Amino acid sequence: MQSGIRFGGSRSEDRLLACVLLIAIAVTLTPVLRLFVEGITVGDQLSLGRITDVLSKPSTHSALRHSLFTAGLGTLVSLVIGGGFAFLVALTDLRGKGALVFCLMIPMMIPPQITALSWTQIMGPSSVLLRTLGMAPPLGAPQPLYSAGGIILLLGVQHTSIVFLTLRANLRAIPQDVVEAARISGVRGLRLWWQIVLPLCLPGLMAGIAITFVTALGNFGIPAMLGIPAGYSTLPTLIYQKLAGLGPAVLGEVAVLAMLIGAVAILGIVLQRICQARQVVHLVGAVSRPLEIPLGRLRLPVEVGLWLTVTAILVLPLLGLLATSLVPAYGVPLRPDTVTLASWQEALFRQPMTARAFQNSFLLSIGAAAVLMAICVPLAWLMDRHPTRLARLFDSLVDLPYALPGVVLAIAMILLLIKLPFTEATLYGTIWIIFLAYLARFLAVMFRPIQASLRQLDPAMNEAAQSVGATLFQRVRTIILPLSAPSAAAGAILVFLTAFNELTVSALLWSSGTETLGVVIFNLDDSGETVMASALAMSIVLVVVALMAAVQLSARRLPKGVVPWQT
Amino acid sequence: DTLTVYTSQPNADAQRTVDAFMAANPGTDVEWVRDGTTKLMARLRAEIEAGSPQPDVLLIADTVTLEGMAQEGLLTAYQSPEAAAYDPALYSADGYYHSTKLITTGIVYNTGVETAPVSWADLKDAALKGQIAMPSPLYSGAALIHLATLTGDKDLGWDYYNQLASNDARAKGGNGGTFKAVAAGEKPYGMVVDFLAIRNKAQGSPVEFVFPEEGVSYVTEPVAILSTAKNLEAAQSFVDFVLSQQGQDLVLEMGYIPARNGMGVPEGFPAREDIKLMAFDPAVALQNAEANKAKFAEIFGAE
Amino acid sequence: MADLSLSSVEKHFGGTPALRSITTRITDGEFVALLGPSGCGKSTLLRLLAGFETPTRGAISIGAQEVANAATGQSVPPEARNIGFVFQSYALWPHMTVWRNVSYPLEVRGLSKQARAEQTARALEATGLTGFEARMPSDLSGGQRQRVALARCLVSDPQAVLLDEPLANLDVALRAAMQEVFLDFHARTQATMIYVTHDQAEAMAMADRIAVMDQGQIAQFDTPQALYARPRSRFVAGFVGEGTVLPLDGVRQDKDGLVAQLNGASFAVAADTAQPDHICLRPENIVLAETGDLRCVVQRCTYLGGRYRLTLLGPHGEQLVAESRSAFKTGAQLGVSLRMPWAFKET
Amino acid sequence: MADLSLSSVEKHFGGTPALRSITTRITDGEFVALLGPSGCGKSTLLRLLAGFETPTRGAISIGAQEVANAATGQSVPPEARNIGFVFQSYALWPHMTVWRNVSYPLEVRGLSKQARAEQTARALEATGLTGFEARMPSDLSGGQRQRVALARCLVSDPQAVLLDEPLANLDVALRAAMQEVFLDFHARTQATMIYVTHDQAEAMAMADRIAVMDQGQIAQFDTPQALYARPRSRFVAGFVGEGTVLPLDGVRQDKDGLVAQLNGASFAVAADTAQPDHICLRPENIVLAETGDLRCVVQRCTYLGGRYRLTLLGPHGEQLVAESRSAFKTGAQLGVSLRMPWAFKET
Ligand SMILES: Nc1ncnc2c1ncn2[C@@H]1O[C@H](COP(=O)(O)OP(=O)(O)OP(=O)(O)O)[C@@H](O)[C@H]1O
Ligand SMILES: Nc1ncnc2c1ncn2[C@@H]1O[C@H](COP(=O)(O)OP(=O)(O)OP(=O)(O)O)[C@@H](O)[C@H]1O
Ligand SMILES: [Mg+2]
Ligand SMILES: [Mg+2]
Repeated sequence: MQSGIRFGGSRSEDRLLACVLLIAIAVTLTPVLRLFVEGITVGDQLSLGRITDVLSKPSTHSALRHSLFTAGLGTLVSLVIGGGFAFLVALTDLRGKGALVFCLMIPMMIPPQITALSWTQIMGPSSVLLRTLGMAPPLGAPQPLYSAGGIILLLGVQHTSIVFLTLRANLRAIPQDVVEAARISGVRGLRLWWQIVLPLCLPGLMAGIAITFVTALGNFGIPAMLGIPAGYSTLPTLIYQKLAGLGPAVLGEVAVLAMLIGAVAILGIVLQRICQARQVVHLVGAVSRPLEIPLGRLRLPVEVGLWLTVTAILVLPLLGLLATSLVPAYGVPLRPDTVTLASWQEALFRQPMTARAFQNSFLLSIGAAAVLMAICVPLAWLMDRHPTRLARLFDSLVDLPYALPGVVLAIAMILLLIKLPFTEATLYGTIWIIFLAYLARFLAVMFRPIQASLRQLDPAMNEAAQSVGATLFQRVRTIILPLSAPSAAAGAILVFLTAFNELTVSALLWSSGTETLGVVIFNLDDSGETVMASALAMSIVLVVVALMAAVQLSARRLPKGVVPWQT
Repeated sequence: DTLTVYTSQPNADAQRTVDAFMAANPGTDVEWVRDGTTKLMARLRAEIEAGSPQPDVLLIADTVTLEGMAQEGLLTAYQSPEAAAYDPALYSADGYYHSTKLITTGIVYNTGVETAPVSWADLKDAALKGQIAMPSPLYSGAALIHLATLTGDKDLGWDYYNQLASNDARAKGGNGGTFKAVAAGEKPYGMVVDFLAIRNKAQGSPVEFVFPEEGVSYVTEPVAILSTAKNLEAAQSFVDFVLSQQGQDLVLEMGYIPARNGMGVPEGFPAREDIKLMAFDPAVALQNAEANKAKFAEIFGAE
Repeated sequence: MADLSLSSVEKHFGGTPALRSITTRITDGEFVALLGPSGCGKSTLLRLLAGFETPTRGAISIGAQEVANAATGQSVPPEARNIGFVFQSYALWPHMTVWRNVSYPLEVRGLSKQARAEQTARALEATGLTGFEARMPSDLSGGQRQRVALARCLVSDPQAVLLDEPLANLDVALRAAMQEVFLDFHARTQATMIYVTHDQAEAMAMADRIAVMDQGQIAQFDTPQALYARPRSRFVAGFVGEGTVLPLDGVRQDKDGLVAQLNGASFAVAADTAQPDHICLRPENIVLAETGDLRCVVQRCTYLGGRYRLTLLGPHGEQLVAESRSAFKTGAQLGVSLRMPWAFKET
Repeated sequence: MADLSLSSVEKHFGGTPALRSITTRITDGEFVALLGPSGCGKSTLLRLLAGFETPTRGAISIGAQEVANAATGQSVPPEARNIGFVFQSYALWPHMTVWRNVSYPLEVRGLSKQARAEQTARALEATGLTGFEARMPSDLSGGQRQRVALARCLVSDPQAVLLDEPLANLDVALRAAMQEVFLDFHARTQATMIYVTHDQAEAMAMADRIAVMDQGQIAQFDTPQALYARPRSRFVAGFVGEGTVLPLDGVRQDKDGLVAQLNGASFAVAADTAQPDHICLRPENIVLAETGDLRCVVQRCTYLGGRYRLTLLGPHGEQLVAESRSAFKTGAQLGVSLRMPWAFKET
């Protein structure tokens, strides 16, 4: 086993590592720590009584089982779809890759509640689609999605883009000649993928799986929409149920349940680390071009298959969403005479909150992506070069704030930031508390893909820069950052998209003036304005698509491989 | 001079309430936060735990929650002069909270069905097996009160819930979800709060709302002042305002049944006299809350 | 049967030509070396043969099978060509140990475990890598990596082997040992071998024929002796064996053979045309003698181990390279006579 | 001032030693070549000097400054050492064009845009890369990549330059040109240069002194001539210049000098000890003559371009290497006499 310790580091690196690590720990782990304190104290006293109490309840056990089951299988679904897409798009001579990638990003952009909503709409008895096909189930027929299977399917679809984006960046780094060497040795077909390509992209794949699993574990929207009606509770919905209860004990119980989710997430990460321990693969002197394996006669069928999948996981729910946004009231069938843009108009132009929310969400998500990139690139690189004990500990805990349900993280942020120590000031009620919460929550999303790609980086790239006298800062900016740019971009896009319509964290942290898009959609939906909520959600999708198009226009000025849908 | 209000009123309603109050009390700025009762309470709990509760006034869904807070000593008593115009059942005798409107829970059904129910008892009909949806008391405060009210009724009682359970009624999620299930035809019958159904029906949703013969349960969107209120004076004038004739007219305009005596009802509702309210005591309901939830969970097999 | 034949093969990279109209044939079992300056297209030629690239124009056949044809666009994929390849960049699989890197081609061919172990061990031994089986490629020195790449190529028995500078990073002794390994392998399997190298001595020592490439074309394709002794162009004459090429003033036919004139001196030349216009001077054609025809000045004297190489400046500014057992000072005057240089007609 | 000195430097990789107790000193401005078999620790030594690795034991100083000390654990980072490095694997930055790769060191030093452009253009021209400025490294041939790495190293003026097989992938002509570039650079900047190569001719031609390494140790550190003519161990004698080492049966002092006995034959030897026990036979010590002392059989005859190398088998099984202008058949009988070989005492 290679220790990963390489020398040639310097004291400035040690100092920078300590500094960045402290920032990262302050940002991510203090809220979690605060929550932990809440879980183990009753009144002002330390007590494990609450923990044993909550952990011994059968409802906790079944929720834990359900969480593991749905998150695990949901990850598998994402892996199959997202992984399959990533391999085919990054490594073969498919046509129309850009469009495919473009479409694959969209599931991430729709808030999970809305995804669930649109799927239930197209699968239920009032489905416009099924009705026109004459396949609509009778009134009162059970909704097939209200089941564990439904949750798994939608979790899988929702998180496809995560696996796809993290893996794709990694696949691009595989040098052409290594695969050619295998082909000339007579390796063909699946074996090539299995024995050469897969091991080489394992870090990225593992990182993708880990984030997906953790995301699925903490997902509230989908199990809430599909599980609660089916009486199928997962840990996040159980927490929600606890919060709906009364009395002062609630927070403590919630903290314990949150810690349970955290424990499961850490377990997953550690497991991943053990599997990967021997797999430090440096792509020795990788200067060659990325791959393009010809698919031959399979190309057309594969293309058709991919587009059908895209239609199923993207176009159908979007159509459902669109249909809902165009009727005057929920449940009214969509017919030429019922079509109206009234709710679009109301949602976009009458409600003053909408414009504010667009602005807030935009600034928050761009800001979070930028700050996180600035933290994560040096952090991941330094942690790879100097795996100190603190760094390793941090590495196993980064995912915690991401795994906790958003509500819980929000509670932790309130507990932590409502009174800043030594001052009268408070961040509560300002946009900064949401921003800090986003930093805490999405650090893992940015960190993991970058970490995976830097693990593969040939150390000589950095050494060459050192030998010409480049300082640490110069090296990070001109060598490390551009070389990890595809993954960093993947991370940034993931952060941006998730933060842009994030709901569960900001739901508890917003106040008037600091609404986010997720909050506005939720409040509309919650007040019975489902139609307006759909219109707003749809307009978000359109805005993001427009943003992506804008990025596409400037793609030529960005480093190669940064824009995922640019091939 | 600012006043902070936490409310679970729908957005537009909350905005109107606040605007009207500010118009009536120039010089007082109102900061308000709107969210579902569950989230608001989670937020408030966290603030209390951290030692810095923000709001002065709460205007939230149900009396049971406020009764609990009153018992914990988190509320300030205020005997509003406007209380005289209200039925004593609608405010706390000590003045901890005052109801502002009546939101009843009745039966809703999809107009695509053949038989229209008229009473709670009709939902026991075996013909409706598997076609009923209702909110779960585990997730919704209103549903918990509904449960407490119906099980407290001597004719219905827990037997009624047992029968609903054996009729495969689905009791999951909140009012919104239940309504959608009915409107979408997935479960054509349901128990749901009145205004959701009546408003959507007015906009064309294929549903019909029924006030059952036995009467309806109700929640009252009470208003209360926190014991930590920083701006007590403004808080009291806010309470007076929502209870006043002017405030109650606003409630009516928004499409709810005002709590004040001698007010009309919004369009689409039967006359106030024809709405039969079932008996309900928040203190008892609070006391039985955990037991009721547990029993409910047992009967409906919710996990 | 692994005759390799190329007809009018061209390869362009985004417009710039890397290979221009190559037509040639390499017969089954031949050992061919490719020589040429950096960037002349050697690697590209090998990659075309292996099937990693498709020609922009022309066709390639292996044996009776046409494996690539630019006109029809059809191309047999590399994995179906049964060709061994040693990459200039090694292209080791970084996630496999040395042992697995070498045994993998056998695994792919479905050999039994025992056969695999035997052949792998033999290949590792032949390349001097015994003891390194468990290392990962990233923990090897440059030369060791190169040897792993060699072992990997030689472990199976392809019908043709393409080697791209396979010994560039090895020291003389190891080079010699590896050259033996190649020759043994060639003798044993009779595989066609194409060997890119920049080391002329290596090419001369091992190859049956040498193709000298220049700017995407084959300048001359001949046996080592012919190439050295009878270059057919200024480029080949200058590139192979440090020849100096000088234009002749004239030639005349004598009773003993051809006599050439250069700057007033006359000397006998070897040629196979009647009207050669250039001569190629190798160190062995230049004899240092006080009585020499040409008076030269020593420009540089470099030690080669046991002998010195002299760079001389002739009376008319021509640069000559000679060898000597003893050192000379820079600036020393020398007489030089020319002994039977090769004369050719530039085409 | 870039004296490099190492005292008792060792380097282990997870237990296995790559360098064992190296103590030596390279004076300012010297041009030193490192020779040695693959895997002997040459690259490791360079990496220690550059600061990419820290020694497991011992200390390294550059000038008056101690840059690494295993005892105190202190180490000056590479970027603060002002040492140029050419990597065996090139280590070009794949995301930068050729131009940017080369100009980057200047950019780091904060040169003005114009100065940068000038110096970069000059470095590219010296390495024959003009016209390739806009290419990405992945679109270059192997030798072109290597030249970019060279240009990148030479563009700035480091106090010491470490080169790890910088010419391994270049053809003879280009090698010669590049060697000139190095020598010019050395003459101009007076930087200390350490040059790892497997090409002995190159080492001999360029270096002031050559260090021959073996298994992590320096076996001999001497001028090229001394190394070739007076090796001090069997390893060096065998490794440098294809020497054959034979143990002597005995020596006696004659009036003209030392006379050695080997398998019944007697011959004069050169030595600087009174009791040598081995001789080193180079091709030039072996004279082919019908009347030779030793009867040998030709084992192999390889063409070297203009001359042949003969591998001979002596009467007692010893292998000798000789050179000849004409070819011999394998199995032919030859007489060989030995002319003044070097005799030494193995330490
Ligand atoms: N990271 C490492 N881990 C373990 N062993 C290593 C590592 N790097 C080098 N070695 C070993 O140390 C020894 C010296 O390596 P080094 O790279 O210095 O050799 P070298 O003299 O440069 O050889 P070459 O001429 O083949 O490049 C080799 O046996 C090599 O296998
Ligand atoms: N992908 C590419 N895009 C553009 N030009 C390329 C590409 N690959 C190679 N070339 C160019 O084609 C020419 C031939 O390249 P090739 O690699 O065949 O040279 P080579 O003879 O192997 O040289 P060397 O001895 O330096 O390895 C070079 O000028 C090179 O720059
Ligand atoms: Mg090449
Ligand atoms: Mg090396």
